[in-house]
Amino acid sequence: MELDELYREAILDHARHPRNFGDLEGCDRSAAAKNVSCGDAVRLSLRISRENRIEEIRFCGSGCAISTASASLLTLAVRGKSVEEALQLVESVQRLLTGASAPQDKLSGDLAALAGVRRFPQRVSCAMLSWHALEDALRTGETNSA
Amino acid sequence: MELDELYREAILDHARHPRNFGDLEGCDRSAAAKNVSCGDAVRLSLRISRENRIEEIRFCGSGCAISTASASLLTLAVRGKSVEEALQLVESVQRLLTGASAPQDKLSGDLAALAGVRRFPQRVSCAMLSWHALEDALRTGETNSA
Amino acid sequence: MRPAEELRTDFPALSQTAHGHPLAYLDNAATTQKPKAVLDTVRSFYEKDCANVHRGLYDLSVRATEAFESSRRRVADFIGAASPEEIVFTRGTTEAINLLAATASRSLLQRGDGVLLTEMEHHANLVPWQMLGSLGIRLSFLPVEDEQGTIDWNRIEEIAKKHRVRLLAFTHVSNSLGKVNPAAEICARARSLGLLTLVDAAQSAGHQRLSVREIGCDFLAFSGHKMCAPTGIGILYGRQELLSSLPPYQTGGEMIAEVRLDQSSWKAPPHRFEAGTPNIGGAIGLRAAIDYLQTVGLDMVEKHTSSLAAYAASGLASIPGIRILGPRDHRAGIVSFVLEGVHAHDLVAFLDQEGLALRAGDHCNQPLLRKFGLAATARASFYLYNLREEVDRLVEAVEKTRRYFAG
Amino acid sequence: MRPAEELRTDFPALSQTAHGHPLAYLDNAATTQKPKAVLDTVRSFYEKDCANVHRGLYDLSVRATEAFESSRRRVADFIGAASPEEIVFTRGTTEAINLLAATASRSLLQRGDGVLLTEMEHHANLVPWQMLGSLGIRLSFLPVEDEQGTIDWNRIEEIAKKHRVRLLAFTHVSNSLGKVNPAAEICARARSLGLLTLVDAAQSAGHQRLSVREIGCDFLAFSGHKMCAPTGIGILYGRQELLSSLPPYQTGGEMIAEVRLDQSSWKAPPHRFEAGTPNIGGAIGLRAAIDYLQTVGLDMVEKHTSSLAAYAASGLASIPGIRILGPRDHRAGIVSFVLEGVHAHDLVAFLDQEGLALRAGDHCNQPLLRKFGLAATARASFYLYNLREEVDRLVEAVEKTRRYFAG
Ligand SMILES: Cc1ncc(COP(=O)(O)O)c(C=O)c1O
Ligand SMILES: Cc1ncc(COP(=O)(O)O)c(C=O)c1O
Repeated sequence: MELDELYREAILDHARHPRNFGDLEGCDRSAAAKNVSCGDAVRLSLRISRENRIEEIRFCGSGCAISTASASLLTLAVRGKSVEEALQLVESVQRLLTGASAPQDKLSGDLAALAGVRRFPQRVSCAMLSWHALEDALRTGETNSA
Repeated sequence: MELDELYREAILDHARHPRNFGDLEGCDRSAAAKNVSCGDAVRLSLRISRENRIEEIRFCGSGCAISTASASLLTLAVRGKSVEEALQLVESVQRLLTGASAPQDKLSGDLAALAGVRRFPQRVSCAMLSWHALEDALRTGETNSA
Repeated sequence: MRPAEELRTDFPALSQTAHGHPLAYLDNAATTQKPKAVLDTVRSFYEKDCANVHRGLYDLSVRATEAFESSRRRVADFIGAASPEEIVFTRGTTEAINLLAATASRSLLQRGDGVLLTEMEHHANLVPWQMLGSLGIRLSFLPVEDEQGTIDWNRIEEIAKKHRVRLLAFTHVSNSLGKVNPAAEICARARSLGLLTLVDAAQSAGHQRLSVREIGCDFLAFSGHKMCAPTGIGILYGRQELLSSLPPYQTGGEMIAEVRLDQSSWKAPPHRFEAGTPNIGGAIGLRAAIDYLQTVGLDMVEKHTSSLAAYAASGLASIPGIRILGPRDHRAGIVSFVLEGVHAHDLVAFLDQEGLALRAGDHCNQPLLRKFGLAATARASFYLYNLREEVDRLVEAVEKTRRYFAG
Repeated sequence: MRPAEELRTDFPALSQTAHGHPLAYLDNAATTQKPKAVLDTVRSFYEKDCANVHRGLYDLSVRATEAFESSRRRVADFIGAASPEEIVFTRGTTEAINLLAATASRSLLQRGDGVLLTEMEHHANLVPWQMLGSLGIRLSFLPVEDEQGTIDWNRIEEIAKKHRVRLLAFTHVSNSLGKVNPAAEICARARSLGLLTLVDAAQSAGHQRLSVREIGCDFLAFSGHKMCAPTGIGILYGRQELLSSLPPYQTGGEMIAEVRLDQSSWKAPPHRFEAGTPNIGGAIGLRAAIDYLQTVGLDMVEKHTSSLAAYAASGLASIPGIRILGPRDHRAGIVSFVLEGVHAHDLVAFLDQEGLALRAGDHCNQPLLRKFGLAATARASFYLYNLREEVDRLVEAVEKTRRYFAG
């Protein structure tokens, strides 16, 4: 796979037109993550329902196309999911990108576009940035205004 | 030159039977030198006449055969010399042992035995130890009870 | 100088391909490639003369010690030091500056004294000084006035007086801007004010002629790996009387005169600062690197790299949306740039696909980039083996990437 | 194990002659020779994958980073660490202990706390702790009771209570006596008293199997160059929660999270402790050395070297006027001795003439030798490639020298 194929799919679109970009006023939880080696930063803010479902989620920050697109895709993928489902998804993404799961394992929908990142190990930390923040926000289980 | 030739000459004799070994009671000057890389130590004590001649000199300390023999030879060589002559001799010995002077330059008498040390660079500091102490004692020009 | 086309053949790593293209290695400010002569010398040391130094009385160890100490003499000669005793071997520039900061803070610098830096310092010449804050030693900064890297050195006097500055530490060549600071002029000014000086020569050593005598600095540091030597070796130069006034840094074997259970005494410099077994192979590699560079000719290296950088800057300038940092003229072999709408990481990832190895990031210059409103730039940095055609490929690939992202 | 005769051929330096005799390299406690496999691996890194680590996004740099970090994983595996994050690369044992002493004195150790050492420590595990005296941290010592190196480890409790000891730092194998200290037993005892432990494994790593899990220590240090790796690389192991509690040591690039002009924040271990460009080639060489040693088999290395040492001790014992230091049995591959009437320097100088490379001196153990009334000993130290016939040559040459000096 060449790099431009990776970008050509959903990535470039989401990088140029990130979905759910901004801060969520009156969020229940938030978490920030920073890639110290490149300076990319992302912050997620979430609203969680009484039934423990992600009702609303937004991200902001600055980063490369991969990290921006990944965060944008994340917001679409986890909205409506239960906290538990979302945490499972974090793990699937992590396993897929780091090559811990078999290559034929697929992510569904637009998220599938992230799979190509596994071919570019130096970019995995870009793609994982927002997912780490999500895990953080969901696990700490309390309002985190970092 | 093999090492045993070096030792065979005056060195072994002086190492076994060091001349002027001991402390000089009521000395005018003294100086100590230590080879930090091997722990060898020597102390010289001297009596200097009004005419600035070395009347009496003794050494003590512990060290290898080369450093002991060199100190013993030193005491014989400088007794009766003026301070200036002795300092010149220190320089000649230094130049000879470090290869700064031509190999055909010779030291006179028993001292000639030291010349072989130049073939064993790792032992030059052993041979020079007492000469450094002598220079120190003569240059500082005052009683040094180090 | 032998032409770069020919010099390249001395560097085994340069003959490889990357993503189907000939590798164009343009990250020399991070580390340079190593010529065969250096690799051969190090290997031959390990194959023939390998022993610990300063210890043994047997032949092998005498040869190892002689090789190691002759490297020190070679470095002294290379930078015009007054004697080999002025050269302390370290892991690199970072350790050299840490050594100086830690020991000076216990001798040359007093509580209440100031250290003056510039805003363009590499983290290696900033953070070690920050650490002295707990000892009451304060930092002040010469501002960088624009993206060209202009500093008003006239302000030294005013700042020095206001902040009781005792030491001025500055980079000779900025690793992100390619700006060359007038070291001799700066040191003369500092000396007239009674300040001590440290020159961070990480980006200038092995890239131009360098003489501590001409510069007139008190201390200077550089890394071997940025000038053809292996990793893990570098030096701190210090004027002899100053080095002698510094207490030890790391302690252990080789640096002590006498050890008792309750206290110890130290050897004279440079060994006072070299505790434990040093990087002997590294020092020998550094000597071989100096030999290599002097055969090539340092004036020619300087001319070649700065002319490549100027060529690159002018080529890149023609690309829409490009923003180039650093001086318009008299630029060292370094060109940092950003492309509007394309994050530096995406940009260099695309350049990598064309076989062009560039670095993207903050180049350990966070405060400076933050001042310019940037988190990262792409940086091309050149060395004696780079070619004009590599620059052409770079400019073309940046333009291609721009078009790709512009959609 | 392949027989030593065959293993020797892996080491290019061993095929040379010295003063007309085949070189018998018997100074392995100072540094070991390097096998071809290690030299090849390092060279191939520089020829193919040379780039700076943790920085670049291009292929070469990804490979360099992966090679460097895989070395860390290999070391973690080699000593049974729980994770690679517990391994900090240093120049060697000396730097590792300096790093720990300097950072622990700002975190784990408080004014008034004590550090307990033994009287047989190498200067590297003594002087860095002495330096903490100015911070009000006091040293106490487990006495060495005799020339065999006996230590009464039962006394830990009494001394620890009396001197408010917080950390026990001891050598696994004494580099002058060849004494092997029962590390697991000592650490268990220390742990039960709530003490932290540091094991100086400079003489045991690469000479026997080594597991921090089995030993149960908190920290451990060793040098690569004493186990087939190049000079300039070593490690500090620390339990993750302890490493995380330590502040940085050297500062600069690579170890910071965020830098502002006035302050900075740090990365997590191990990178927090690795400021600047590390010795990348050295780390890769260390990995290759571990690979080599594991192929040979560490149990076999231990058996071979200690049986050579026992053979040497019994052979030397037959020489009139000889005095052999160290334990009568369970001796590591090290034999220190003195010969009545012949200074150790003269002795090894004569041995050198027979092609036997031994070290004479205080072996960075001044306080211990002083206790025995000695300034220097001659020391033969063995490694996997030494031969019984080299021991025979040694015994013969010592006897010959004795006769020469006896006149
Ligand atoms: C200007 C400058 N100073 C210091 C350093 C640090 O050098 P090293 O990482 O070799 O210690 C560098 C290299 O990155 C540099 O460019
Ligand atoms: C027991 C012991 N500790 C520490 C050291 C110091 O090792 P290095 O010089 O590699 O830092 C040595 C080696 O001389 C040693 O034998």
